[in-house]
Amino acid sequence: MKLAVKYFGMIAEAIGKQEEQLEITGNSVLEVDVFLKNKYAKLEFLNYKFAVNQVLVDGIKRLKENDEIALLPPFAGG
Amino acid sequence: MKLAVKYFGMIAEAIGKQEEQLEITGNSVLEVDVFLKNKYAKLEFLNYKFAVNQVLVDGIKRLKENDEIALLPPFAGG
Amino acid sequence: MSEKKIKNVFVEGAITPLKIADAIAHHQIKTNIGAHDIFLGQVRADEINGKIVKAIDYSAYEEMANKVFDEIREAAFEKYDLTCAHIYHSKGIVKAGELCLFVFTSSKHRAMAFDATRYITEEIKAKAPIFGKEIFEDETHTWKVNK
Amino acid sequence: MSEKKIKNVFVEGAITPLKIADAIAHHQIKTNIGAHDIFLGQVRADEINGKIVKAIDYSAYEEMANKVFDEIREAAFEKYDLTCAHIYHSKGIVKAGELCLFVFTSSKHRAMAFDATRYITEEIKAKAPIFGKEIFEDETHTWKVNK
Repeated sequence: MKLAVKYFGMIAEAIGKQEEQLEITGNSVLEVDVFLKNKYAKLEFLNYKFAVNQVLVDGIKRLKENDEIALLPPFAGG
Repeated sequence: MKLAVKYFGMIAEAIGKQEEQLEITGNSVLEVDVFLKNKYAKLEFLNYKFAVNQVLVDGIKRLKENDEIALLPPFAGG
Repeated sequence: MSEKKIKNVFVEGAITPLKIADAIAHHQIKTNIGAHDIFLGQVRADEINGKIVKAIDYSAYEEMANKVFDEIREAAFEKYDLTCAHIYHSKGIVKAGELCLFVFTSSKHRAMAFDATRYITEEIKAKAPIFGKEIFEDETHTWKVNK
Repeated sequence: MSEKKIKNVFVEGAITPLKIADAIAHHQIKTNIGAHDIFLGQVRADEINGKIVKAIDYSAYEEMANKVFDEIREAAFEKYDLTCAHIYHSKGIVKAGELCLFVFTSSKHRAMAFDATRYITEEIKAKAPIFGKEIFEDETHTWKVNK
């Protein structure tokens, strides 16, 4: 399944990019997380949440083709 | 006893003056109040508190020569 | 008794947005501040018995009011961990839509500023000997009373 | 789904005192307002492991953040009886002493404005996907995390 993946803040810094298109096997957020941790070992040591199509989700959230998934480190607004 | 008496807001308006020097018999705020209500009948129908030398007081407060006593209608600051 | 200089809180007429900008700008050199909370009181064009308020003419027992403001500010510093606290109140005519009260507190973290500005505002409403003549469009008036 | 226009909350760089004055001035035609409460977030020159923060470089998931701000504003209007509610947040570099957040609510009476500004500020801190790179005087950095 093709997904648009976005990285922010310290995650973008650790991975060295802000976004990419990825072909991923599996269809839940949890499976995407495992996929990304295999691809980027540094993620193992970082703290983040997932948003799908700009809404915070948990690991059981199902994905569909062309969804936008974002890795969000701790917030610092204000 | 000579006192400086100050009137504010709707009290000043009702009495028609903002301050005056008065020679008053008695030495408590309560006695001053009775004195003033005799002098200005309109006070009977108005709501106010007393301050002596710029501090709110109750009726049993004792006065001394040349004290400043003020009649304060309800506050409207802010 | 100590000869403490009591600040004058009163401003002639309305408090302008520019005065507020100026007060904020003066705090930008204080780099230990993380949060400001500002309360502004604005004169409402209230309808009272079919008449519209066009302005409030504020008067005060100024010497006493300045002492009360000083005590309120001191109490706020004791209760809350503040960097700064400022209070300004109008005297004289303030038209509907214009500002009559400006309370401004600053702190390292937001909770203290929120608590302090609210505390100071409530204390002012309850304790400051300030009187407001609400002037209607037909030039008659009534006297405002804080709830 | 309705095609509601989502406001852009982000301002490039620091929020200026003049922008705040301007926002206040724009509310003086609303003569049903009696109270404004304004929260301002200011960047602190914190010391972290012996280094001094000289600026924060803010980035955000902007499309999501603007939606979150919109939801927070809508929720505030539902919870509190407000006349207006405005939110501005910086993106990019904001130096120590400069302002990065401006929350502004207005109501007929003070309690609603106090409650609403505090509610909105707490919600922003908890829910808005905004990230802050704290830049030290020696150009190294760390990442800010809201408590």
